[in-house]
Amino acid sequence: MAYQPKPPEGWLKTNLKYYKHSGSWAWILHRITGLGLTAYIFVHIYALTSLTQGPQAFDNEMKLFTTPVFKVLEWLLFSLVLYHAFNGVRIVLVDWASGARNHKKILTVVYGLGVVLFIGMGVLMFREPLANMFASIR
Amino acid sequence: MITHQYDVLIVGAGGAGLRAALEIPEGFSCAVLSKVFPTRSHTGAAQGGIGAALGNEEEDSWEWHMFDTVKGSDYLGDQEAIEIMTKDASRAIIELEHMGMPFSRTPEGKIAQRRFGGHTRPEDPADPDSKHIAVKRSCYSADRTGHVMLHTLYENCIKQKVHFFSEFYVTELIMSGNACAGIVAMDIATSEVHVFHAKAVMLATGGYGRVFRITSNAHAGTGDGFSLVYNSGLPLQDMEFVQFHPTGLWKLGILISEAARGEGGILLNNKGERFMERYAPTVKDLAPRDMVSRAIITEIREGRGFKGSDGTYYVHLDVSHLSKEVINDKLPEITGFARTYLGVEPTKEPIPIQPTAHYAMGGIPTTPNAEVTKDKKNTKVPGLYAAGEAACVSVHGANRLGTNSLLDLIVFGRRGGKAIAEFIKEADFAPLPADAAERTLSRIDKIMNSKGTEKVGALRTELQDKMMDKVGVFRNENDLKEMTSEIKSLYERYQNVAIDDKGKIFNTDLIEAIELGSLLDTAEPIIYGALVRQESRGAHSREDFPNRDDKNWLKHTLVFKKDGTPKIDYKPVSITRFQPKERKY
Amino acid sequence: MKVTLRIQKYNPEKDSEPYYQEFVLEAGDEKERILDLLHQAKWKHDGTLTFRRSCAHGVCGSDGIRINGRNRLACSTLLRDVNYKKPIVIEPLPSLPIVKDLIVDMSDFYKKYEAVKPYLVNNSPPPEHERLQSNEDAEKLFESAKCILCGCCTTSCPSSWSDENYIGPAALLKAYRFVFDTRDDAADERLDVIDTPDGAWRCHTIFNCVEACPKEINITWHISQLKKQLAQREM
Amino acid sequence: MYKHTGSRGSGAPSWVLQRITGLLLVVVVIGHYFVMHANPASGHTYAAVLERMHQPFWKMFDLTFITVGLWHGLNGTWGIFRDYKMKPAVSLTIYGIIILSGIAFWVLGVNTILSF
Repeated sequence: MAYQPKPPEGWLKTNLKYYKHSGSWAWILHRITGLGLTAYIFVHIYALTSLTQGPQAFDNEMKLFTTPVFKVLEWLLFSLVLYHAFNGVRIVLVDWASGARNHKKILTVVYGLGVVLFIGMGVLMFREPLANMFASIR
Repeated sequence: MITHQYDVLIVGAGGAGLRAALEIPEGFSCAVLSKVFPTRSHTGAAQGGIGAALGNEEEDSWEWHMFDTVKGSDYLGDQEAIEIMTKDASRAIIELEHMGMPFSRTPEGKIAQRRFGGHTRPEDPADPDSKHIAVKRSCYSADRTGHVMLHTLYENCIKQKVHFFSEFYVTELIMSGNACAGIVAMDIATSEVHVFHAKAVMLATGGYGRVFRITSNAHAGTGDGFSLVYNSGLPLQDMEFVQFHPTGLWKLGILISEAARGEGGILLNNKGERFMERYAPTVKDLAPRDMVSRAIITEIREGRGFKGSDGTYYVHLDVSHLSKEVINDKLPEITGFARTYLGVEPTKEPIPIQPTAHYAMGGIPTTPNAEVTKDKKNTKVPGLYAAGEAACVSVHGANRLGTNSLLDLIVFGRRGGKAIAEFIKEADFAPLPADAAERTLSRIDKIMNSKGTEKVGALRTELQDKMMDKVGVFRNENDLKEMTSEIKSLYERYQNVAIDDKGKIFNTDLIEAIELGSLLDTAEPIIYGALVRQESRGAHSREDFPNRDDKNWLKHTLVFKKDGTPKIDYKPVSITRFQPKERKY
Repeated sequence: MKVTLRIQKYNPEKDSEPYYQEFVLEAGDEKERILDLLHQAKWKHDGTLTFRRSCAHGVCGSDGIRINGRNRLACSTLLRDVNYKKPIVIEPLPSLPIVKDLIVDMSDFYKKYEAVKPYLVNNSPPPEHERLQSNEDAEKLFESAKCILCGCCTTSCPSSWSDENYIGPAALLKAYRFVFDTRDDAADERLDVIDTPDGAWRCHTIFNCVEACPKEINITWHISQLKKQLAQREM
Repeated sequence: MYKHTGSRGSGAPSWVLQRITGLLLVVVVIGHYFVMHANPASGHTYAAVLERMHQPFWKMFDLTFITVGLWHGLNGTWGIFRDYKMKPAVSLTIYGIIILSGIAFWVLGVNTILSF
């Protein structure tokens, strides 16, 4: 050819520039949460190897993990779990149950259910400090 | 400049061109040129269906189909050709189905058919004078029949490994003595000029709707094929017959199929009157296309139209009284257009519509084997073929029936392909003139280097406006005479056209400038044909000659260009089975 | 009413990089098509502005472009579909080489379409009449047969952006059109073509194609049917 | 330029497994979270963990979790990497890292569980 067409922009730039609807966000979040959770499994498995080193080692470690900061982090981690799990169910519905016809509605359920369970888990995890807080208000 | 040699060259990749390409046998080289990618061709815009007396839904016969077509043509159609087409219709449809076209089906799994304007059967077949009632003859695929047909044909071309030159724009026919020796074309992507030397050339270049301001046709419908032939000194036939579809979306011309009226939609003027009651008391809004178009223009002229934001006028097509199910299930595409383009909600408000230039009944005269002829005695031009809307066989005469256009494409596209296949077995390449590309090169050069003052867009708009106003639904001698001098002056001004884009890569500015030449070359024979034909027949309506005149005008017009000026000749109509009668519905 | 189009331009004969040019145009009302505005820019301001178009009502599929970062047809997008109070950004379809201005080289797109054998294959001799097919079976094909090959879907897909070999939603949709045609005998060959990492499995149900499709085809649904078919064949 | 590569059957099994393991994990992970937090001690004291680890059900539960979780996570990760064009050497390296780390951490985890 007598001329050179301009090669397209790279994938990252295109991703950043292109219009995003709820489905594109769902995909982006699914990837990020998936990578995050995979990384966490590694950490989790490694951390629990202290079990083999006897009660002392494990309980010492747990002191760190039961500090308020870590508890909050663990709670936030649950939001990744919930999102990835329910959006995963959405993907299965899309792939296997014609969910493609109303994937946006399913996505609303994903977020709704996620928020409810996230709050539920918060109450479960922080029931003692919450109870104390309410008691002090009274 | 690049020279190619092919046994067969097909110009245009719509229904007719693709169907013809499928007939070229293995062992012969064949190339299809198109100025757009094949599936962008305008065949894809057809909605309603293809007519064939399959009899899948109720009793039907090709003879009834033939009668309807002859009558619809206002007896100007050649009956020999119409017989061939209607007889071959069923086979052609079955063949499309075998090629994979996805048709809608009957409960038994056969191709489904529905009613369409002008297609009838005798209520009592035993009685020769029986009343004719509507028949289900249109084979369809939802409301996208043309689209799936075009795609099916293209798919089969891929299967047969047909060679395509996409986005190549044909600028000239190469004539060698009496015969056609090939074509000159420009590769739009690079502006390179290519010479294609061929034994046989088929022109399947489609229509010319863009000669008019309001048209249902694509921007690509610039009448390039007519221009090629006209500039080679060959005649164009019956060019005065331009079908105006009554219901185009206001301003845009996008087609609202007559199915909208078939389902019960009505036309209203600015007084809220159902004005068709006055023009066609019995069939009212379902009168033939030409009649309804005339009625709408009359209403507007007499001050009963609506004035739009841009100063142009329209009337209303109202379907809001129909049930939501009818609108959404039976008219989805159409109502979708109204919603998308005019922001009108057809379930609640009327749709602004106006007549829109829709179809060219006339064109390049051919035999029923798609061989181009050059005079009243039907002398053939060796090596030159034409099919589809570009050609005038003539099966549509003065007015085309709905569903017959797609049928025309596949029947005569195939016959042309078969004729070419026979021809190339015997024929040799006609010698290629040494200066074959000269005219094209100098023409491109002239436009590219012009320092003129005329702009393509402005000149084209002027042509389209004038054609719409003076050579539109109604014509009269004064307007047409005025137009003959107008077109002369437009030609002169065209010589002074200059473009902004001086580059070689994808120069659409240059293409549009050449296309404007095609539009002028098409407008001229339309004007001259309309001027000489002193009668009203089918789509050609002369205010000064309101009646059909079989004594003087039951004949085809031929317009030639000789020494730069149009010359007229006439050709007899083939009448085999049905004698002309008054056309009443 | 004045509107501004901010159009990406690129002339390979002159420019090393694409750039943006603003056109201030006169629009009648908010029902004006973007295509009409492009025409106005070309015919009244800058004849070098280059784009494809033909039918101008969403049937031929020529004028797929990116409007405000989103793939659409210029002829089916009206001013009121976008925010016209701000400059409207017009760019060529992403992830295909730019030939000039808004025109992209679609040859790769067509090659992918051809790769799925987009034609009916039936090895038994044709009967005298049509091959019978129930209306339900026929209608299963209609949505996929609506495709106009505009390229909006394939070039909107993030999987296409990162993998030029991904066959893409348009070709997969075409594969569906024939794999699920009861008259077709070559489903297996087509499934072979798409049963690869660059085939159907590259679809991650992002739904960008469905958002982009001007004919409102749910392409992802069609791909999901193909994936199920592939999985069943494998098991 | 588009080139057809790959061979038949290069995706279905992992696609189906990814979904089945995913559905399993929805139950397992969320269940795990609730079990761990319903009683604050259960996950965070050696004694509680020890008691649970002696029950075959929970042993199996944890073994399943580790196996399925690692496979699902790493198969997904590989799926993401595979979307982007890489030189064959890079792609092979990443694949190797994913497989080896997967095996290593599975052994580590299984070792922890089975040491009770």
